[in-house]
Amino acid sequence: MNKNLLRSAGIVGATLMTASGLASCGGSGGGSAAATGDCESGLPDTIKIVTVKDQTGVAAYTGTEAWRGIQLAADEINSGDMLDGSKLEVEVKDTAGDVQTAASHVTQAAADSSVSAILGPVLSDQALAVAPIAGKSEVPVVYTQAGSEGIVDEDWNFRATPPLVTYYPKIGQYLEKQGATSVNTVFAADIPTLEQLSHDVLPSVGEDSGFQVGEQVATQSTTQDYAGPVNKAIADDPDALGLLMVGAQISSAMQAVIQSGYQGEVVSYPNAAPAVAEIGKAAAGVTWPTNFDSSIDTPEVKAFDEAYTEAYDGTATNYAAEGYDSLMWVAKAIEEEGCATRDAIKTGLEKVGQAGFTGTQGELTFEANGHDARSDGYVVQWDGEKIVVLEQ
Amino acid sequence: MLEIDELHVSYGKVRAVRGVSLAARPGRVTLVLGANGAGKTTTLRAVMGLQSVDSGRVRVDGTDITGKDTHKVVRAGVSLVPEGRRVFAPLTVEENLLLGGYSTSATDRADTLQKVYGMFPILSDRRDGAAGLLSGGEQQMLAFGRALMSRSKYVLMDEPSMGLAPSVVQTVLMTAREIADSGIGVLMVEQNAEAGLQVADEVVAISQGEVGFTGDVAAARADRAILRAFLGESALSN
Amino acid sequence: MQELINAVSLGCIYMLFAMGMSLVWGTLDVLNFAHGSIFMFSAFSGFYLMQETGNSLPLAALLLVGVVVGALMSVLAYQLVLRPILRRAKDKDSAERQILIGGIGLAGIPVAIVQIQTLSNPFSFRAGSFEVASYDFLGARISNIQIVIWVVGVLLGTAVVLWLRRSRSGLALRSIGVDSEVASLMGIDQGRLGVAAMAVAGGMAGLSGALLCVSFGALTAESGDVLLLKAFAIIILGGVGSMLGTIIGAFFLAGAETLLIANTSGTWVDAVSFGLLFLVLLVRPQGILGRQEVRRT
Amino acid sequence: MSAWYDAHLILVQATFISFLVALSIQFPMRMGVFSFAGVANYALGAYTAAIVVVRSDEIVSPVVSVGAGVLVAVVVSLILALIVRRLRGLYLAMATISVSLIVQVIAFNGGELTGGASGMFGVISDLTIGSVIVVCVVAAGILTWTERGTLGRRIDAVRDDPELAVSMGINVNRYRLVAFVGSGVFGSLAGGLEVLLRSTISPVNVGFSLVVTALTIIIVGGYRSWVGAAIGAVIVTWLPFYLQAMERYQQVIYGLFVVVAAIFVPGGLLGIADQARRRLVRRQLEHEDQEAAAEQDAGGAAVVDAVGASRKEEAR
Repeated sequence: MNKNLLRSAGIVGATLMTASGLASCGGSGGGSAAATGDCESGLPDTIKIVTVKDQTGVAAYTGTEAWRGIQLAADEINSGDMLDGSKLEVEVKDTAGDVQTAASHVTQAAADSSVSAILGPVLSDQALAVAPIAGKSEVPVVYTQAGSEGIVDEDWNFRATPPLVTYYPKIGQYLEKQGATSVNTVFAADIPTLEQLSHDVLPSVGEDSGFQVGEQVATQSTTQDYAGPVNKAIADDPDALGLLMVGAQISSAMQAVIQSGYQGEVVSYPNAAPAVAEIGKAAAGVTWPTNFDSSIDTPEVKAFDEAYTEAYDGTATNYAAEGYDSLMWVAKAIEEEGCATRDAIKTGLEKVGQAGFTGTQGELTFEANGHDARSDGYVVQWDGEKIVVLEQ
Repeated sequence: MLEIDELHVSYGKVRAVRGVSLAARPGRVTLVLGANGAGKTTTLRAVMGLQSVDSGRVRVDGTDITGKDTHKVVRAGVSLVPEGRRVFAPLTVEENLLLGGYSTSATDRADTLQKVYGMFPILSDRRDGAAGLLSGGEQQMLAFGRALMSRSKYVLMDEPSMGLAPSVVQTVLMTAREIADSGIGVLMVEQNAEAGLQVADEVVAISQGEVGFTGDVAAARADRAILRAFLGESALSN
Repeated sequence: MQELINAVSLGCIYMLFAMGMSLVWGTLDVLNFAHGSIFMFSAFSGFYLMQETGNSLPLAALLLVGVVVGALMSVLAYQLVLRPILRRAKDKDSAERQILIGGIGLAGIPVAIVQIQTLSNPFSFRAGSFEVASYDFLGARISNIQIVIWVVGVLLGTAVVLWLRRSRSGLALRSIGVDSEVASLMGIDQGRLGVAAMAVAGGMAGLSGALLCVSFGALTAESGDVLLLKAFAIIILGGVGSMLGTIIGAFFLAGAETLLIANTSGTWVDAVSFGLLFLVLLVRPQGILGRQEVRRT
Repeated sequence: MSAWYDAHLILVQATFISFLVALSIQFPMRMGVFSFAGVANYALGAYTAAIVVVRSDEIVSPVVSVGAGVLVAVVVSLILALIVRRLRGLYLAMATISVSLIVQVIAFNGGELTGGASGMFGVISDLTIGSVIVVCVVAAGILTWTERGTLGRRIDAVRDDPELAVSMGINVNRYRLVAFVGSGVFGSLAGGLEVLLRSTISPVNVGFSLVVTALTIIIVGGYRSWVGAAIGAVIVTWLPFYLQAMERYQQVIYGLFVVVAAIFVPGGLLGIADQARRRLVRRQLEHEDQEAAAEQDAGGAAVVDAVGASRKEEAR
């Protein structure tokens, strides 16, 4: 029961931390990863990729969407014969929102010499537990979401989602355009990314965009009634209000904002999408920066959204897009090296990363020696019925 | 008549009551004697449905109540004044009495309440006080009153004098006699055999879960074994 | 003023949730860990019904669904799990332990089902025909749903207190709380009364679930768990077995939390509510209005 | 075997750690102390060990870092035992849950020292699973000693009937103190070892979920002996893993499993084994009893027997 609740604190998937250079944890064992054949004989008939993502539990939505995107990518790669007659075989393992289960699945996949690469979990706490295992067992792991800095510091770890804090500054242009000079926030203080957004990112964005961040009301993942915090945050009637919390909390905070009669701008972050949709009309005007939206007008997004709609009904989500890009990255790496050993995939991922590529998330560039994705992002707004793109 | 016929009861593998038969009749006090662990309390609990029965029958005026749920036994006209009185300490005296009349109609309840207050004026005086603040003897009166409130035809009493000051024991047992005289059948388990014999009509002696003696008070007083067992050696020399 | 309005609303919410739990804890000795998931699942049932039928149900209908589902789940939990545990337990300690763990197991089931259904996304009654609106009131803002919560809170709070104090069945329930065996010797059918009490408790959980789903904008599968821990604090604060104590405890905690959020950083809220609970336990273990052992020897 | 071991290393580690966590609540429970302070001790052990490792410039031996955690937890446990000495039953349970949650909030708000919401990372050590197993075996050995003989009976008396225990000359308060200290040792060992194995700790790891897990282990396995905790730890760690085959419904099935255990297996799985053994012994005793009873029936009046029986009782 509460297991899930307390873990939902990690749902944002982006944990920022100070320490880096994690060493492997204790315990013996951890096989070498040489057993997937050699490169002399070219690509094998099938290349096995294991996906370890939440299919149930608190992050089920994120995990299942990512898995949808991965399946779409696999279909496209296999039917388009992108890998020269070789087929990708993807399978999924459910972490059920549990760190230990995630670590356990990755350990198992790493021990299975037929597995060429792993698509890693979406939650930061899971990814942090997995990263040292990947490094020790020398198996490439590509994450989506999971925005912690420490994860890709470890060799063998890659991330296909640009961390939220790297494209969040985009919101500054929007606020500047709206003439906002004062911004207050309500944020979940026990979620590192959101704390970082409120305390560091927004204030530094404000320096460039001409606004000041004033009152920052800290709440917890256990806060349910937002009337108090919101009232405190709008007490000096700021031009804009930042709502930075998770899941149903965004709905509750939005509800409190509506009840309070506050008329200024409301900005949030990509997790707001489902919550804002639940509130509907009353939430019209909430704005946030994102790395993907199905209404963005590029050939990659259009093609992906069509394929998604055909397969699953409904419009493509950012999590699905990230999943798609992550497997595409792996396929490009295999293509680049003409080889599907773990070593080759790692080298390929780095090369493809250093060169950058255009995916469903737009132009992706990579930092940390080609390990970590970056994008400029877009600004989107909920108009009461659907999400519209303001800045492309 | 409340009849207990060849009753067998066991706790797990321990057979506490082995074929006990006895009866209580309206207007009479049946005294049940027996040492600790003889199975007296178990018999009463089994009658009330607080303890499951292995075999045997319990009948109230011909109606079989064996193994019925406790609240149904109460509705059939049998109530129990439990060992140690067990009044609802935090509730008021009146609330305790009203609970006693839980299964009767509202008008009956009001009538009986007045009768009980008439019988026990002390309860009337303390009606709004917490039952737990009464003295031991007063609590015993409350327990009696509570049982009377149910308008039962048969009242089982488990050690009514236990833990009371010697001066109060007499009053309590006389009250039991008065209850019987009002037409109710009383089945009383009592450690204080001498005091019990003074108010009883019939005597049943139980040992190790079996009935050893059944008869009227005079017969019991004449039985040397009973006297030795329950009244001590001194009773024999009289 | 605004703080006062917020505190009273929060207090009503805590009260509605905690009263049902307090009722069955104080009388049937059932510390129902599944109370939070009953709360959540009742609201979810309203949401589900609305989705399946494509209907925009009015608020009253949603509240009714909440009450019915909550009462039903609560009774089922009692009959299928909690009562068998109580009946089989050989002493009070082991009964407490088994009830605790049985409730934890039970609680997980609706949460898991809703997680599967919603993929852990929030759910809400936005399709309902009820629009949240707010008004200026003595220089502060008050919304229509807050008013509904106040009214329901006052009515139900009074009703439950009066029921326990004045009615025959209420008296019987209290007697079960004191000594359940002797209560049955009074002719009280504990099975039926227990079911009634569980139904009332579940109905109140369901009602508060539906109300909060409107008031908070949305709930998630895990929403009940937070309230469950707060309800523990509230009941112990007020004293197990005292309904009035629970009500006072609810407003006390709501007031303390609102003050804390208004005046300090919100990150210590939980520490303060549980710190308070801890202190109360040390100084006055029976709670503010707890049943004291009244006994003379 | 080795391939299997490599693949399941995490679960093997988790089993031993869960065993220690469960002991931190089971040990006091055996003495009739319903305390969840074990979870607070876990947090203290884990954070102390992490802070010692991360803040020191040199490589710290696990003995020092985990030992520091144990020391802190034991001191806190002693103070706590004194503060809550009047509380019993569910009240004690709630008070100690409060303490655990307060410790969690402190970890959240600990700033630099505890790493705040992010927690601590890079807790590097050369601890191996072998050492963890040794700790568990030693713990089991000590507990076996407390479960047997006079000491075992005394502990049972303190739990089942504290008043009787006092009248037998047992210092119940001292046993309660030991219960808290034991909880401190086991809890902080679990926390300290876990943080060194996993290299990270954050406030989410030390919350109410740990209370639920530990309690489930004890109830499913059985609370009367460390063997129950061991059985429970194995089941609670491995069952969800094998339930993966059930895919989406694993949590539902897990919930049902716990419910069924709570209703039908009040003594835990260990209790079932115990019951079977006792039934066997009882059958033998009964046989002897019946023979004895037959002899008794042969002589004297039943009433006189009753007197004899009551005299015997008095003599006891």
